[in-house]
Amino acid sequence: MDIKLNDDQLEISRQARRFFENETPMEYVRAMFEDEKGFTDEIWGKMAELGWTAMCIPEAYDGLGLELLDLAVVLEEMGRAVVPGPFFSTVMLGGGGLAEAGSDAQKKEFLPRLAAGEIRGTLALHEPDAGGDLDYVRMEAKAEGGGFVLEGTKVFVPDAHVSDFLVVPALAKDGLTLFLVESGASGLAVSPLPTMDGTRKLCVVEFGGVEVGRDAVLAAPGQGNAPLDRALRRAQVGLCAECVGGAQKAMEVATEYAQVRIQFDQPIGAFQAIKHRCAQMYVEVESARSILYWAAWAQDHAEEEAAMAASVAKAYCSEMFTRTAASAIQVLGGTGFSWEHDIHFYLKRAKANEAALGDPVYHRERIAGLLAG
Amino acid sequence: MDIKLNDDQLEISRQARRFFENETPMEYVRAMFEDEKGFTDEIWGKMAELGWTAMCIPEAYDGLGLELLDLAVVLEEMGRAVVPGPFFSTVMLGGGGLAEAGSDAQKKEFLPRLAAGEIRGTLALHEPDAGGDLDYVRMEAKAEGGGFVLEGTKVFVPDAHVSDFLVVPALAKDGLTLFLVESGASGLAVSPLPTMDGTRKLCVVEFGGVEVGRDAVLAAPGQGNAPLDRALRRAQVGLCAECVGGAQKAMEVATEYAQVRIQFDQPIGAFQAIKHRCAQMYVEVESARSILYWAAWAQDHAEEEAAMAASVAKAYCSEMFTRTAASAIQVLGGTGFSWEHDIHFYLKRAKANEAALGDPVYHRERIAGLLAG
Amino acid sequence: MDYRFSPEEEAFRQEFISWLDDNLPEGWDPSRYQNYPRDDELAAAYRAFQKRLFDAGYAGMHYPKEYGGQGRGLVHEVIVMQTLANQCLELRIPGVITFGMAAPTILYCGNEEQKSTYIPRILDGTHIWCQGFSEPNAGSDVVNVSTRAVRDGDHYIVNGQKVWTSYAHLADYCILLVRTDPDAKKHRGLSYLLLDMKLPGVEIRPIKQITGDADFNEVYMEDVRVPVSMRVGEEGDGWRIAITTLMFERVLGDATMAAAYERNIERMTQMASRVRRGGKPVIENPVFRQQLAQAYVEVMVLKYHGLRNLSHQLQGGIPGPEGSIGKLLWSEPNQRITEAALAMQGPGGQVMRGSPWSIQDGFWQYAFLRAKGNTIEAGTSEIQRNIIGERVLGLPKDSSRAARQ
Amino acid sequence: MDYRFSPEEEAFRQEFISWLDDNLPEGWDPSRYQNYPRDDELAAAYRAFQKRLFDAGYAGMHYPKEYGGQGRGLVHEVIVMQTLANQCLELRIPGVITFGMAAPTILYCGNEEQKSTYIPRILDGTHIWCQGFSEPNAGSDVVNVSTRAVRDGDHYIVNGQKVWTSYAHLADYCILLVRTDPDAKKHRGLSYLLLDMKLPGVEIRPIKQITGDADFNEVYMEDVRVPVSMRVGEEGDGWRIAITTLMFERVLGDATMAAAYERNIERMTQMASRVRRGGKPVIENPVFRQQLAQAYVEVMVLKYHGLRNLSHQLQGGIPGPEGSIGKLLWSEPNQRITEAALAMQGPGGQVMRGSPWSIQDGFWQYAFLRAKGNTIEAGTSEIQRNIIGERVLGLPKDSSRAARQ
Repeated sequence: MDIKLNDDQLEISRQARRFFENETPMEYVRAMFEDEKGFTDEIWGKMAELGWTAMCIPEAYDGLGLELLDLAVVLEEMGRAVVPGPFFSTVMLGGGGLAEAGSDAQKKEFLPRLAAGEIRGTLALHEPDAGGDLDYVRMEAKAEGGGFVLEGTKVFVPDAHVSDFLVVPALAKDGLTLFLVESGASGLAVSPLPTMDGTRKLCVVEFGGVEVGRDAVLAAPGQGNAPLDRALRRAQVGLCAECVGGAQKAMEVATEYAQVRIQFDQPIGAFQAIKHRCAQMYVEVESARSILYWAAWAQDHAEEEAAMAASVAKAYCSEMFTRTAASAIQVLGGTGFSWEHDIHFYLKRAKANEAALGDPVYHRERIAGLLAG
Repeated sequence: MDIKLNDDQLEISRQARRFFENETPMEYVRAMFEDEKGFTDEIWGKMAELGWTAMCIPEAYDGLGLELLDLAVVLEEMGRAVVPGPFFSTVMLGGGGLAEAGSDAQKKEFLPRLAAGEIRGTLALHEPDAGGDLDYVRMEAKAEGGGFVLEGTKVFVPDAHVSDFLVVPALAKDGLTLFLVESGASGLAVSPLPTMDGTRKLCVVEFGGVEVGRDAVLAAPGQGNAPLDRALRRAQVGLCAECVGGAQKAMEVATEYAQVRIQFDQPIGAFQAIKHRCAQMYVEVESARSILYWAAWAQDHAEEEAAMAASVAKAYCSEMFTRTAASAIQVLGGTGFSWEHDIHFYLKRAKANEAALGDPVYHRERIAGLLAG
Repeated sequence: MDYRFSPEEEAFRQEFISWLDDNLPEGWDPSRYQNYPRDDELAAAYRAFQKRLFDAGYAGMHYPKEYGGQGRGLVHEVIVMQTLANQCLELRIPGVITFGMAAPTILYCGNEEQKSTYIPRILDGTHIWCQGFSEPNAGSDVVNVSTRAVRDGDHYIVNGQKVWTSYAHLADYCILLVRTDPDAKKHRGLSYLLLDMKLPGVEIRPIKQITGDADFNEVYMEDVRVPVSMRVGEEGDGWRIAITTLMFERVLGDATMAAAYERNIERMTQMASRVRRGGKPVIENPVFRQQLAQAYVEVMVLKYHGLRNLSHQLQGGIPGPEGSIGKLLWSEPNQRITEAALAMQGPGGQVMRGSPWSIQDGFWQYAFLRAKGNTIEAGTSEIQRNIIGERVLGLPKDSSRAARQ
Repeated sequence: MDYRFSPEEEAFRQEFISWLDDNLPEGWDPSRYQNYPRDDELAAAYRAFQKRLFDAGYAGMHYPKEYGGQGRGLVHEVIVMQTLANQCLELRIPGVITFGMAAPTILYCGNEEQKSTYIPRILDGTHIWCQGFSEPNAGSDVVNVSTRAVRDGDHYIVNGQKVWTSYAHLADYCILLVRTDPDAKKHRGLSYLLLDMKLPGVEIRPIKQITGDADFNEVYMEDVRVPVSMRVGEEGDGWRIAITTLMFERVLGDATMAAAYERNIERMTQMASRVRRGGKPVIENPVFRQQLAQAYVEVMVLKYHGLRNLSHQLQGGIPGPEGSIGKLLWSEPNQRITEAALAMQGPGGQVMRGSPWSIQDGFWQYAFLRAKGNTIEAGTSEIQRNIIGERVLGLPKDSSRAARQ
């Protein structure tokens, strides 16, 4: 038993924190929040240079072959700094989907470029009637000629506007199938949505009879569930890492404010209403971190508990982040309600993460299903 | 608009409080909590003498013809003093069922004696597979000869062991039907259950082929739903009155303790953790009282909102009582956890009231149904 | 006990509802949560609509006729307020401080000249007022006011800074709490002024909130000369005026919120019938049905607790510190209700207004963010619980605050 | 990172599980929540079972061999504790104070004679210990001890009263916090004694709890003569000893609770499959599925947070005030979990043990009531949050408590 970050992970963490402090300060976040594209090529390039886009890609495809936990360490720091941009989508959704479902040839074609930061990808999963339910996929993939025709609408697709390819679950005759659709495909229309959290853009992707060849099939027809599920679980854990990092920062900001803000001639942190609120944030952030480590470890090392761990983590960490960010606003008072203070970016990211990749109600239902056997 | 107790109601309230302080002090409650029967004939007689058993019975049947709100005032005081015994069952369940569903002849036969305190009745509604769902009635009433045969089991029947009659919902060929079964009926077996709240005994009632005549039919076959629903709504509101009274007392006990208990050289009520807890109890008790008054008034004066009001009140007041009693225990600390202190009787009554007559999940589902139209 | 309006009151209500049907501004669209996204348009619409109410005899129902009011009772005022909150809350927003604080303070504590000058112009929509109480170091510790007013002949010279001054950029006047005696104990040295926002030395800077809007402002005052005639009450009497007059109007505020929230429950029910989850309307999902019902329960608590308080006051009862309950009953539930609404929408809850994919024009997204201020503004939840704990339940102050008295 | 036991540890765990299968007391019924409703029977069963553990080499895994322990690591202790908590928690209950507080205090702070006398007799089940810290006026304010110990030659004369002394009526010895110097500042005048419960002048009165059981007691001491040799550490050192030694054992307590709660989730899942609502198993109801899942989530938080702490300590980390998290993570969730279990049962949740209509032998009814003490005993939730706020996050003490220091 050895439940702590190892020296390499601690170094990755320190490096990431330094990088985000220097390269993506809040001025950058604010600019990108309003920016249509949502990131700069410069920052993207530097992140790729540091090897972060390559971390979880197998060495056979020019990746670093590291574990999810190593990546989670970076994502925790990204959450702490509410870093904007398509890193999560590319690495966890597009890259993750491809890595789990692709054939060797497909991986050879895409993963090395993804590892190098040359291309970006995402996952087009949600359909308009799905709501928070991740299992609802109804878009049809009609077999035609040697390939398939995709017709329908996917919504809330992260960063599709800057992606080079989409992993697209759809129903073929034999069942759930994953397709790789390149963004130049004819009949594909991507339009960004005005969302609450401007640091991770969501798009509507319309498939107006998009024709794809046999080689675009990632998982064989009817075989899409297992790899999709694995990719989603890893992505859910990745999102939890962001949540823990973001909540940690929110807690620190609130606690520091409670130490310096004077009301009634003493720091407000001396009042139990504030003190106990801060203590509760600490309890929950540390709890979430404990769950996160387990869930990240389980994806790589304990397949039998990986699904449960991912859902427990997603249900707990995402709600915890929302509670902590909201609680920080209450401690900060009027200051926390202003746009000028940074805390609202955390609340918005928290709500986005809560809703993404299966909401808490979905994951609790999943947990109950696993318990009920 | 005139939302306050009138002078008569205030006088009823004062009188009830005096009575319970003098006649049913906590020593009485403690004795009856352990007692098999659960009350003394002496107290029962005095309560009947005060006219409380007659309050909501129409004057035509020797009652006082008062409104539910008048009775609620007494029930609030009964809740405040966690008065044990079958008053609630007799007045709200047995009496209520009879008053709503009975024919003039049936009412003439039973209500005057009930008003005088000479007989007691209850409602045998719950079936073993119903859980917190009030609408689940499956016991069959087979037509045989001129009458019916009842076969099956009813559970969690309040005070059946000391009741002279039971109102029994069962399914006849035409639908839900209410029967009046006298406790001497052949084939009827009543056995008390060991329950958490010893101040309101619950029983299992087994119907081993109980034969009843046509004259035992309260609501005509298939016509049972409406009167049962009306009786239940009134009873739910009655239970809310108990909850408000009980929670009021729990709040007062906690607040008084917070004023005198010294820790760290000051009354614990000076600490915000305790002060804000007491404040929250006050907020919720007063809120519940406001809802209670509306719900009680609506049963007599606003049929169009009576069902909604009863469910809103039952969902809110019963959970509020549980929260308040538990919160009082936390303020009282170890003292509150001891049998010697009276507060635990309030927690136990709160849980009993929460579960009785449709639990909060049931009532919220009902509210949603009314909203969804 | 009776929850119904009297026949006369009910007739008045019906009359007002049908008047309102015909008199909402041209192009008013009840399905939009904002008909006037721009503040200046909203202020203009407010003024015009208030004038229309005034002309029709619906402005200031419970204000004396001599100041332009209708000389009716509080019930009639509640009827108007609730109906407006239910039908066109947006149009009332610029008047929240004007009617909730400025007008009652002037009416109950102002002198004859102040009353006859300002109340008619409030009622007819001419003037919008804002409130200058909060300062950077006077948040929950409201009496910690450091804006100074120094007497200079028949003027005060005012210097200082106020924050969270809602609609200051639209306002004509400001009710201002200032320190006239720096040596007196904290709350004793305060006075209450009426400030003309157009005076030289008044500078307004908007504060953008987490919603992206800028409803609030910082107000800087540099050597602003306010005539002594603009002081309400005596010098040093500012704190008493600030806290007491408000209590009488609180029932109106609670009733307004309850009416607005009832409307929101209808909105939520419609939304849950349209939005789908797993292919089925959310309203068919038992988990979210519980949340919808709980939201409704909390609104009913606000409504019926508010009515009970109103009735108490109608019968001559004096509102006291227990009024803090009302603040808690509209602020905290609103956070829970808007959270529940977003939860029902799943990832669709991320979409703000302005897209074909927006749900109900982005109402709940705005409401969710805005609600985060509810437990902070107008006295934080912590302060309300202090008030209830100490002034209603009689629990002792903590020793640090006790030592200040 | 690795959450697995090493192959050697896992082998030990399997070995212990199969040993336990063969060595539970005769007639042990895992479906009952109480095999020994009578305290004296429970104490006897505890002693016998502890002796069996001792004889088999499973007692005191991480205690030195010289005092009868096994000289293994904390992991082995955790393995034993968790397995026992999962299989037969009831049999461990009389030993909670004995192993959680008395033994580690004696081991880390006792002198050689104390260690060699008492630890072996704890490990082999001969002695049960109780704890005398709380007093009527020393609840959350733990240092407010007024039980006096006055030196008289080589004895202390002890006078005073302790409350909430769990299992005092079954205990042979008591760890006792007494005031030896009434003039020193509150926490400095305390000393730590080992009290033989059979000494003349010790009187025990049971305290019945809300569950109806009497696991706790008041202990009255009148002129009790305690040899000075029974003092642990120096005079005046009592407070330091009381708070520091406990922290090292806390990870064991958290691990035990997590194992017990995991068992409870299994119990809840079974219950929800059997109990019906509206004719259908509760487990098919989406609303209660959410509650079951949430209960599981909270247990996983306790489990994995506990393991992380344990791992930290295994690697030489020093446990600190952040250990207060563990207390909050087992006490507050247990209240929510037992509430949820009762909710699933509807009105059937009213039935206590002892009836054919009891659900799971009344386990949840007892557990619900007992859980109300969880946020009070062993430091209230309020005290835990003070500790975290002040000692972990560095927030200032409130001025009244700060003034005492």
